[in-house]
Amino acid sequence: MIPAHFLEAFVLISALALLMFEAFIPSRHKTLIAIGSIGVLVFSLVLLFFAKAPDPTNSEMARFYAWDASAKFFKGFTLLAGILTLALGLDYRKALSKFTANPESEDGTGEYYCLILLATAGMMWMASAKDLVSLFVSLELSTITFYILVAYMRRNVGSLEAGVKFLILGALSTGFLVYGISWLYGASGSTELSAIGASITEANSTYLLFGLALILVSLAFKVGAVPLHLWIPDVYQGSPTPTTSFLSIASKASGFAISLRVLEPFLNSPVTHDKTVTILSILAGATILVGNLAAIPQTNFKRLLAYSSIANAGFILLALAAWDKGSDLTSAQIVGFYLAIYLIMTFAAFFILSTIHRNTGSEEISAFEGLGTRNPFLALMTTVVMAAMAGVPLTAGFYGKFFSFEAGVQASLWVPISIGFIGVAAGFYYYFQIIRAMYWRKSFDESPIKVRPLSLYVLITLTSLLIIFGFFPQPILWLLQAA
Amino acid sequence: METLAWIILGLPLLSAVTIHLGLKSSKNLSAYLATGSAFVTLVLALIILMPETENRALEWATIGDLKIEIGLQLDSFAKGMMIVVTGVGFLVHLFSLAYMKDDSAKERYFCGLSLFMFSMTGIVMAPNFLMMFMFWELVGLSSYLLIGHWYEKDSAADAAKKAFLTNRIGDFGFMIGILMLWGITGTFTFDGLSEFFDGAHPEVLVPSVTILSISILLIFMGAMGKSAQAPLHVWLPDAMEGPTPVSALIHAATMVAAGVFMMARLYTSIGVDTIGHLWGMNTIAWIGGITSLLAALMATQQDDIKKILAYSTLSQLGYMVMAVGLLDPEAGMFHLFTHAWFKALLFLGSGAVIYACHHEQNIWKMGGLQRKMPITFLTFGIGTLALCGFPFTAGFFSKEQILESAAHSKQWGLFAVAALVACLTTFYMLRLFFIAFLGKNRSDKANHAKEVGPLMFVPLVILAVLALLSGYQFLANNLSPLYNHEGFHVGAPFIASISALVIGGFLSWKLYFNAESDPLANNSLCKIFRNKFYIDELYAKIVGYAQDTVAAIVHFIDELVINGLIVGGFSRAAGGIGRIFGRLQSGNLQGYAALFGLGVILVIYLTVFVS
Amino acid sequence: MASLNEFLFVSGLLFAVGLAGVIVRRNIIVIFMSLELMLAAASLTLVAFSRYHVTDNGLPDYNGQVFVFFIITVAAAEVAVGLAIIVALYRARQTINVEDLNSMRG
Amino acid sequence: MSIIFVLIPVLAALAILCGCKARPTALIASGLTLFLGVGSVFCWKADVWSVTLQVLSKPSIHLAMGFYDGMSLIMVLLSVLVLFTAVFAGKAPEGSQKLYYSSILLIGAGGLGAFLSTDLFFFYAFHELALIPTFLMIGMLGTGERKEAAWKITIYLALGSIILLAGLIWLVSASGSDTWLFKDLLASKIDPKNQTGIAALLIVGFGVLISLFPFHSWAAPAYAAAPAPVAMLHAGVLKKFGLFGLIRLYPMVSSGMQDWLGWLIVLLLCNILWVGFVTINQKRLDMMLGNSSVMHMGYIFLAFAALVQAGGAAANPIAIPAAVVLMFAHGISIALLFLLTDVIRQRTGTVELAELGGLAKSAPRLAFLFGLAGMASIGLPGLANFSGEVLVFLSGFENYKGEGFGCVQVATILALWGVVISAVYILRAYRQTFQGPAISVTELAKDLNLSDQIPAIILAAALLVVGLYPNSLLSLLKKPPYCSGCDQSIEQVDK
Repeated sequence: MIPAHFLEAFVLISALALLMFEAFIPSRHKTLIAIGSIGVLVFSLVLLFFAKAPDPTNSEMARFYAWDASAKFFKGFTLLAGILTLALGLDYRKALSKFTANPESEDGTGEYYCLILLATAGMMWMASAKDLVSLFVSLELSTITFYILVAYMRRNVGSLEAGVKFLILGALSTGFLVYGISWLYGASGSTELSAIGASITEANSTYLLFGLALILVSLAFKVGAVPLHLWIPDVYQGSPTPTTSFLSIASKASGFAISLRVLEPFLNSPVTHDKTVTILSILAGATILVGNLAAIPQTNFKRLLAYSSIANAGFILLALAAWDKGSDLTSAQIVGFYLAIYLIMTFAAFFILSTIHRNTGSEEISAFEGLGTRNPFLALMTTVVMAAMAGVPLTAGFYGKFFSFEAGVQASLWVPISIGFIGVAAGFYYYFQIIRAMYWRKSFDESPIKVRPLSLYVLITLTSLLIIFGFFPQPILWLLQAA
Repeated sequence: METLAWIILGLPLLSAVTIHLGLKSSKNLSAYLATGSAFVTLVLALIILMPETENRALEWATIGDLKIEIGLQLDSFAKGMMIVVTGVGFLVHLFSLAYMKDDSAKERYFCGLSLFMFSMTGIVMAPNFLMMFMFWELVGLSSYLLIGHWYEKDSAADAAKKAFLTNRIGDFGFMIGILMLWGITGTFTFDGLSEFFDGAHPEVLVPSVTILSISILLIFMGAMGKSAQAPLHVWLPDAMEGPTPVSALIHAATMVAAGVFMMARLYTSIGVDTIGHLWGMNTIAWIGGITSLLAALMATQQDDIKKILAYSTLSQLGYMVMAVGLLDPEAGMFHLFTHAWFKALLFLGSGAVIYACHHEQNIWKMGGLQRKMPITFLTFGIGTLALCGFPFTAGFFSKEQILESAAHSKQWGLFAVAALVACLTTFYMLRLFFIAFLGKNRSDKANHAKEVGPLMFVPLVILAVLALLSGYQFLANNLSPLYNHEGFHVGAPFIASISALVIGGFLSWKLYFNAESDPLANNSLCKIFRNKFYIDELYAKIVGYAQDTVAAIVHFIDELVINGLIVGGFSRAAGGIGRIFGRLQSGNLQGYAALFGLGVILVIYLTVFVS
Repeated sequence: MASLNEFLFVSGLLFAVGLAGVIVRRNIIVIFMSLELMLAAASLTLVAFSRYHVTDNGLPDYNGQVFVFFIITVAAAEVAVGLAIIVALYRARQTINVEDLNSMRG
Repeated sequence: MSIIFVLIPVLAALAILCGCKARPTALIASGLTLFLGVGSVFCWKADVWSVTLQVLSKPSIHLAMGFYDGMSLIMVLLSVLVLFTAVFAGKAPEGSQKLYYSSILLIGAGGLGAFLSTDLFFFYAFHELALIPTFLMIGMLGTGERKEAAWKITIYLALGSIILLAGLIWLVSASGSDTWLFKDLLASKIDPKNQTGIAALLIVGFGVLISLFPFHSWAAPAYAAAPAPVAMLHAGVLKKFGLFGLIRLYPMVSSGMQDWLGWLIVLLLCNILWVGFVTINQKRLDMMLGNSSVMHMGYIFLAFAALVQAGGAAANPIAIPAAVVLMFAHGISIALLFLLTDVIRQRTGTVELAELGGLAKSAPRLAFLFGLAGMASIGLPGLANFSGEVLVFLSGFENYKGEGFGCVQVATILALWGVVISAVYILRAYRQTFQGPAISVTELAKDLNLSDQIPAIILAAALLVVGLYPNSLLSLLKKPPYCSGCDQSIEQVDK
């Protein structure tokens, strides 16, 4: 048994070490870095099951570092996301090298894998952050790494544009975060979240709520909640696909992980509960509405996935807004459940996207045309994935929305739920557009679409998981409850 | 014995199914099979006529206390009616063997006949209203099939459709009536009804006599459909598009009489006295009276031999309904009984004429057939006399009873109508007879006509005998479904009927004996008669406007408002709002920052200041 | 000595100025400076709260002041990465005007 | 082990996708389910046929299947009959064999799964399984305005199901039941003040799926555009899901439903009369049948309204059996009609009524079977629909004692006019299509071949059996429920 925070340290040190090695590895062997990185993450994932809480006598660590079911879950989540991102990166390296230092070689790809490790370490830490200081530092570790990951293809205008947009808006949100933290600190006299929760009274609630609102801005930015979602479509579209997937899955998940920690004291306090629920349900409703409706006219699949990620954030926010009113799962569990499934299906979607991109050179929905004949098996898997994203029952994708709605109904949040109806119906429309393109339409180019072995295995695993969890979701709950 | 009854019911069905499934290729065999089954049923019907039999039933649908049964009500009423059905049925089968000899779809025709025999048997022996309703619909089906036998002809196909739909309208009321009566009395069976009412005054039994009366009137609506009473009479003349033997069997003798039969069944079950206490029962008699009058007037100006007979059937059905409405179901049923024979005779006779004249139906193109077709001439003549109510023919006795009951119940209006109709009947029947059979040949077809073969004339002869004799007590007592012998006496009815006969006969002789063309053709009143009071046109307009226009409007609203505006509006709105959100996504970083700032203000406002 | 409220007012003003700068300026470098201004405002708030929040032993609560160090460090890292990206952008596009960055929209 | 009803078609669909010969595999699989379905009618033993696996502990959801009661059995029988005939009658276009047959099997599996589920969650979930294959098949292999129709049906059904889902969640949470199993749910009580809202959501949610007015406009275009097997399965089987659900859940929200009785009656009358008029005005055979299937849903709703008004199966024991018999009958008859319409389309290349005529001459068997199915759908005695309709009308008058009319009686009377309406359009269609002089497109049309005839005859036989002897179906309803004491409604029927 090792103390849990050693895991972050291990990942961080490995990242730095690999970064160092990278300089000495010849261009054609850069994939070794990726494989090494995967190894590090897999090893950490294994270690995670043997980790224990930091020594409580070590008060300086125990104060900043939480080790509970949620921390464990989100660490595992991040690690898994990191592994899959690396796997996606491996198959994406052609495109990556095309837009970096030397298009003919893989010179520029090595750092990319290491940066993923760094971001992973940051997000793992976020899962355990229970003090505003550690929250801020870990958040920035991952965010700053993401600035680089987004702008990584430095000869690609889209990637750079996305990088700059993300940089400016991300820094803006950081400004709100620290300003909010300073107000929370000022009003409660502490940076520790549990202490802040304990200090809530009628007298200081206004100041605390002001601080919370500012932090919420930053959190909403992180998870892509309306009205702070504006960066998402552009950044997702412009980034290298593995970055996009990492951003939309791991970054969003850790955003929710810290949201849970930050919001928990406010939602549990009777003084601030109602106001927090109000703002959360407003955010949820707006996010569902905008995410789903704006996705309808999209023609670019990557951008569509960006809007879909906004929409999904809305459904998760709905579960948060229905804070622990449900009789079955706690909101934290629902968030975890939702994200776990979201991970599976979104990664599957990105693997599909990357495969299509490699074969056709396009990320438009029209690139899917004729897939039903060009590669029936891939088309079938895409169908399952799209069905899951649309929330068709008997795929895992259904459960997330189901639990959110369940919590919402039990908390009587009728307005966001009604918006949710519209959202789901719209979701059927735009996800099924992919299915329509694959089967209804004929493509001019009838050449078969090839799937790389690695992508294929990952895709088969992910789609099978979608179906298996569709019938038997209990394992995810086991993971969530394993405290 | 009840096994025999089940055989009567089942045999025709078996025959129909066998023909349909197995004997498509051998047309003659199917014809013989159907005729054979009709003969066997006739024999069986005669066998079970006398002995006492008990009723047995099969549970058709059972839910808790509700039991819907398929059973056989083997009382003398049903058995008598069975004689009519199987008797006429068998003779028509026999006649058809010759008449339909060369038809290309003979097997379909005989299959339809067998199906009809099955359905009609079911109606007659049904012990409850639901079973009767089922078979009621089934005779409708077989009538539909047989009218539309020559479905390649547009007119036949349309007539079949019209018949079915008009009957459906009647059945709409019928079903409501059955449901209401079931609600009121808790039973469907006729035995149950007579038990429930038991001759008592209805006020002590049911919460509302008015509702009970309405339910009876609604049930009568079924009879209006089936027995073609005004205003649902329009289908019957068109139904003559079917082969003539079918007209004889279904649209003259049996099926159309089912309405009268059913009403008589109802009246006798509930009890005539109880019915007498109900409200609005005169309506039934008046509907019968009006129908018979209208139909008789229309009949005076028809040229098609079958059409004349069809209107005459309508008119006679009106007579029967009037009798039932006058609370004298016995008279109605007796007239049904006699009418079945002589009307079947007339139709088959006309069939023989049509057959001989190579499917010429216009009486003005016949003439002089008495020499060419003596047997047909003779038998047709007997039928005509019987229909006109010539003394001591069958029709005379039954018509007498109806007039008697009108007089008895002091319904002088109806009595006058009945007398007028009797007069008109004589008039148009003699017109037909004079033009078609007497005088000289007015066309080649008539010129080349020759007497039909024995398969055809034997049924005619048998029917002619029955047309003469069936009114007498010795036959009627045993065979007629309901027969209430009243001693003959000279009274108002007798005088009325004799004078009607004389006046009608005289007028007809005056106008049509040896006439070359219709002297009344240009009379404007007669034009109205000829055009059936324009009722068909009126209905076509009503259906056109009421049904089709409403349908078109509703469809339009459905498409435009529900589908186009509401649904389409929502989906367009969703897409439009999506595009507006997309427009916010301007791609401009400063725009994002500004919206970011706006979002911050909103979040702060909503968090801190709104609860 | 100025009151806490005055500090807060000044820092709030600073924050607002920074935000306004981000929104209205077109040059990315200037925008970036405005962002740093916002962080500075937050730091000032923290210090002010820290100074006015006296703990049981009579000393200010230093937690807030320590936090400022973290903010400064993070800001430095952010600037390093940010400037690198801006330089790369300039090399690719020959512009650092935000209005030119609109290839993706809708 | 009733789960094999679902497994067989699903596995067969997978096998087809993995390369097994499409048609034979599909035929064998659907034939096997048919055999099992008919077999289970004869050896009813509820516990042998049930399975319960917990798949989620919080909320407690079970993959639970089995014949909950006779109603499930009848609906399963309907599903296997239609599934088999749909597969048999299916004619896949060249090159789409795999997708075609596997989609049919999946749609069938969805229906079977829903009717067999004894857990509310999977009851709901299985129904949705059919959504994607339906979407694919209509959009890809349909005719006419297939794309628009496919979108419409998909969005409508998705929206309907999500509203329904909200209702179901509310229902379960308000009931306080520990699990989503029917037996636990039906044993629990719901506070009447919650019931109104729940009932509204259920009516709208299920209503969309059943094409209750005014949510009906998806049905006709979709059925018209769909390939025959999809139209058969959807109109015949899946559409019954909503009614099945309403009847199943009714005891939990009986007072809530009563609050909406007026609306329910107005809407069902609109279904019958309004849509009836729309149907009369159709110019195409397939659109007409699609609309007629919408219209006939009204009658089943009428039985439901009678049940609601009476306040329970005890007070109106006829209503549920009536609805079930009519569901079965309508499912079979509409499937047969769609099957034959497809044959007409293939033989003549058109389903425009104005372009057809005299088909009976060249295709007498087709004419006969179409006539039979048409007559069934207008409620001719001796055919299954009559048995259902007459029971529905009886249920409407069950508690009528001869005073003034209640709303259900008025509804029944108005609904009876629908019988006239349906006769108008079916006869008009039959007249236009089969009668009259033959024209060029119909003159040389070939009659039914064996692969059309066998499924058509199976369906026709089912119509005849139930029509001639409805007790054959009603006796199944009296089978004891899956667990004694858990379903009041069925037990009372039994007594």
